[in-house]
Amino acid sequence: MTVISDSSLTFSRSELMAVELSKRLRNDDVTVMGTASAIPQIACRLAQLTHAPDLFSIAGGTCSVNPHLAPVVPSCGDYDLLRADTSLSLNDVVLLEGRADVLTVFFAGGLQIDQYGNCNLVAVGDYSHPALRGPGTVGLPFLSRVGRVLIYTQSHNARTFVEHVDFLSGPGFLQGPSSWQAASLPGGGPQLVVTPLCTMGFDPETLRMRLETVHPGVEVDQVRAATGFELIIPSSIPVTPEPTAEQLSVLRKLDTNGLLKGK
Amino acid sequence: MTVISDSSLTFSRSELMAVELSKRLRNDDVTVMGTASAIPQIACRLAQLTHAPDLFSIAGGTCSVNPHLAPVVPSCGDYDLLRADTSLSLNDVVLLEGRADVLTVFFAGGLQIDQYGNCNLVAVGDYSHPALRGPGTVGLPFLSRVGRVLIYTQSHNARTFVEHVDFLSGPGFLQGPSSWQAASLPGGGPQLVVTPLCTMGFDPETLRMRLETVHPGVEVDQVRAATGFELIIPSSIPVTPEPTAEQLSVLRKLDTNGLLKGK
Amino acid sequence: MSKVLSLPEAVDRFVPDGVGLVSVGGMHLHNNPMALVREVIRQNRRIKRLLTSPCGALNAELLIAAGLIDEIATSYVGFEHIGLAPSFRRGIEAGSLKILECDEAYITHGLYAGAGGLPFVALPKGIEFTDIPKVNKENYSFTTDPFTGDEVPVGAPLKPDVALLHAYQADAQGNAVVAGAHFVDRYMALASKTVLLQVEQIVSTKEISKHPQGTTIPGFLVHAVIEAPGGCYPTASHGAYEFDHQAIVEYLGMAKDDDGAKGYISKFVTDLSEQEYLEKAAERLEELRYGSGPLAVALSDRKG
Amino acid sequence: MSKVLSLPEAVDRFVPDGVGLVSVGGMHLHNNPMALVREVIRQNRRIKRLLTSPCGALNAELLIAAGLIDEIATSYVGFEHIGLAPSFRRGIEAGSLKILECDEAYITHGLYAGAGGLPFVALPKGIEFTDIPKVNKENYSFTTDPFTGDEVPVGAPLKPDVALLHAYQADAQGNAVVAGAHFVDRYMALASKTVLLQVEQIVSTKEISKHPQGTTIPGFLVHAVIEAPGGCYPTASHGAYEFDHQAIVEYLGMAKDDDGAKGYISKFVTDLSEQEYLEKAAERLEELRYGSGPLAVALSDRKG
Repeated sequence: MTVISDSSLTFSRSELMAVELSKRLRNDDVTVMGTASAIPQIACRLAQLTHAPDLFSIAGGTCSVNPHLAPVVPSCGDYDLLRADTSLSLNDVVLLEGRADVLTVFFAGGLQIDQYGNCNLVAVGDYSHPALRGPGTVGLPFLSRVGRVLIYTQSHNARTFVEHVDFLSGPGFLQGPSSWQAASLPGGGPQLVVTPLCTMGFDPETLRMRLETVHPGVEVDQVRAATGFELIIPSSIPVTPEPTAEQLSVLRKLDTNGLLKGK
Repeated sequence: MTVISDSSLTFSRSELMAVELSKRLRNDDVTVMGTASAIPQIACRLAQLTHAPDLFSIAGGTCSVNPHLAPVVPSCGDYDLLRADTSLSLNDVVLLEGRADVLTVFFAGGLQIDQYGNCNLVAVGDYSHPALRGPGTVGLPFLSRVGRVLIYTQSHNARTFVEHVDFLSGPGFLQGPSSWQAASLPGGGPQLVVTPLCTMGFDPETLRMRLETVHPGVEVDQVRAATGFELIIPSSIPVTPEPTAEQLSVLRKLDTNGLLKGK
Repeated sequence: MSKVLSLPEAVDRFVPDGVGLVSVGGMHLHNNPMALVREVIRQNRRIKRLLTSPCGALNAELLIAAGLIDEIATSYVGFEHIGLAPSFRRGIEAGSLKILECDEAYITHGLYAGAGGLPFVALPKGIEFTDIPKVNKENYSFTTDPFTGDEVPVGAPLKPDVALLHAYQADAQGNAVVAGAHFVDRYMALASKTVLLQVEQIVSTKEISKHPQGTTIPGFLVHAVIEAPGGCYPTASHGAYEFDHQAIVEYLGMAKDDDGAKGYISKFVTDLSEQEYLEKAAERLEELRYGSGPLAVALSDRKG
Repeated sequence: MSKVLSLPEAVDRFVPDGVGLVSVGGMHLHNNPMALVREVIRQNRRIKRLLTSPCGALNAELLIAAGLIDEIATSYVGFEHIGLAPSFRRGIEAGSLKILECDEAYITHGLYAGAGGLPFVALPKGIEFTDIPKVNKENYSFTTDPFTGDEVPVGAPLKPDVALLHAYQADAQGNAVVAGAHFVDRYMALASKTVLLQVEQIVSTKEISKHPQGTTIPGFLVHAVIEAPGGCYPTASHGAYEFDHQAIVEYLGMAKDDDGAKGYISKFVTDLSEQEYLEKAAERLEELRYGSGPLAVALSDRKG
């Protein structure tokens, strides 16, 4: 249990991650999330209840839109998620995932994430004889089409953040600027990476990952050491703002199951 | 009002047509019908209530399966048709229409029908400057895929039954045996044509239309004169059996709106 | 953020004169978004191309009668058991209306492709034995099936600029309940850039979310919600009222030539506001309203 | 004609040993047709290829643990927030399980193509920038978009020989109600040659037709109806009961190696009849049953 408590507020790293994701959401966004999505689910509900009341959010398993659920549940396929504004079918959502003009935000992750934000949920090592077989890519190829990709992971270490993914299952900025431009994909690519240590963005020139903020109590060197590629580190790195009392209060009313608590 | 009444039974030509179609339906059939389908709708219900209780029948507009409706309604898109065993979506039915292994019977018709059972619902005359613009083909291209095509029309004259359709919008046996074999279509092609004058089948060798029965009170020469191509006429032509008292009784309980009455 | 607009505002804002591809919902005499159609006529907005569901009816016919359509993509326009569509028929016979000849499967799969960003859709075997792909090379073509090496027919994706649709209920955000058959309306909503939705009734989000499984059009697809009770008349509104057979017969009687059709348009559309039109129809609408029979009970959870 | 069969009869008749492509319904820990899966294991029927929904879980994992699967076509097998699927993972790492790597969009559109007799399906731009088409040339390929001249990615149609599915209710003819999320189960039913349907409850046709808009699987697609109350356990059955987190954790605890997984199979599947298994689970099932909260009320028309 890693609780950050260097202020009057006390919050978990997962709660901070949800708040950071939430802050990146806009009032006109339509977001989709997939498997095991407690953090983005809470981020979306938090945004709806604070600065983005008109945001639409799709739970990728049941495909319900704007589930009303509190407490938030860990499985994206839960029957209770059908208590919602609208029900789509999985087929509908897959259709919409073909369209960058409709869905604006997808929450992604990976067993491996590389410096260009490419994700791998398939296999670590040689594909034919993998050292670690992942669960599979589900909808990650859709990353290439959606408006903005927000990446989150609860593992910030050099096994997850690698120079090159062993298997590209969710396209980020591909092999960098020239390949990204040549592909002329409809999506805007990855915009943010949130981990238990920090938030990272992408340098507009090189499209490589760049440190943006370190979470309270985390050192820049700690992030550098936990990252398996050369992270761009600007000279001045602010500390990630702590969640406000209001954000924490709203979040905890949603998370009475304590999915994010103490993690 | 053309009522056939040369026996103790009195029935309309449309009622006889519905009964004749009904007799061609089997207990394991899955039938589909489209626009303005009172006759096939009643044929299917009649079959279900007599010799084919397990037959499934899809109303092509609402896409409900086995509508319970009595009285039968003239529009295939009617809200009341949703009172049924199952509801499919139009998209589901269009998908199934891609599959000859699932849907076994389609009821077809045309502004023009040629000797090979090809149908035309699009245009009579030159396509660019048609003498008569038809409503359009809707699902008729599906004729090439469905198990058995049953054609019905309330117009038996030389404008409807033509040597060649001016526009092929619903494939029958195409240009005859060699083109039909070369096409190797999944469907079984047209099997029956029912009109107010007679029933016709197709000669297995030439795939051309062949007179099967003439309705009570109709002369063979009358059929010949009303047909715009050389109809195959076997030496002996039976008279179409009159509907039984049971058939008429069931039919009229379904058709209390009198859609088939007196036509 | 409320998307509720008045009928004139919605059309004025989202249906520019000379708009590209407009899809109009409903099928046969059911769920035609006639309030929107009438308002497009009142505002005299020309439409380059009109796309119908597999079976268009009064929705397409009136726009053609008003002289607003350059070209129509359809697989059927007519009045089912009641008769042919006179203005559609005359327009094509006279050459004043162009047509992109389609079939039902292509319209349905083409909207699926448009909805999903699929570059095109491969079609089931059969259409190549008809004359349809020969006369519509813009929507139909052929390519190689790389799995078998066969040449197969394919259809272009359908991506309307604007969809004119009807639903039973919606909330102010555009989350909507389709009460009866969905026809291809939901796919039109998914495939179109801009969606105008007329509804019998606007209800609260709380009310609409009581039946999440019946609420199948999400608000984020919808740009304008127009409360138009009776707005499908004289066609049927599933869950609300039947179509008016005698009103269709009256139209067909008047529209026997172009002047007659224009006379109908003046008398029933342009000379009246939508409210005045519906006031005249009010008595018939009451007669056509669904009662409380078995279906009304079975589907009562769809009602307001 | 009744299609009702006992669980052993249905599997014996319709799942021959060495069957080609079997699709198994449900997604994540929801609506997995576990009674059918357990019976396939009891009868030791080898499956050449197993196709999951975009997210397989215990449905695929147990068949793999039992050593019955040669090759799996999937875009995910796992236990979501609870953990990875140990037998799936070990099988692929060891090379004993072959995989046709898929993504969610292909599985969904591929079933659509299979359902509709489409020769193949063109896929939205993007998949070609992943490594997936490189390692699965059987399901993914490229062809020319004749409308633009571009080379585009395409997927082969998915046409399972047999589908193993769960629904909430069915009548004896196989007309079935899916109570909650449909996932891709309906498309599996549409695309598969033979459909085996396990349900919580068999009801009369009269009962099922009270809710025609909720009855979305038509009987003509279904070959066997098996009454299996509790038959999704330990996964959830939408409308009936939640998944059993602790039972999944127990499986993951036992399945840390092949012997442990086999031990689980013996203890919970092959050493017991389905009835004996469910008798042991009865108490847990009662605890997991949905109460009468707002959703239960909202969806009450889906219940028996």
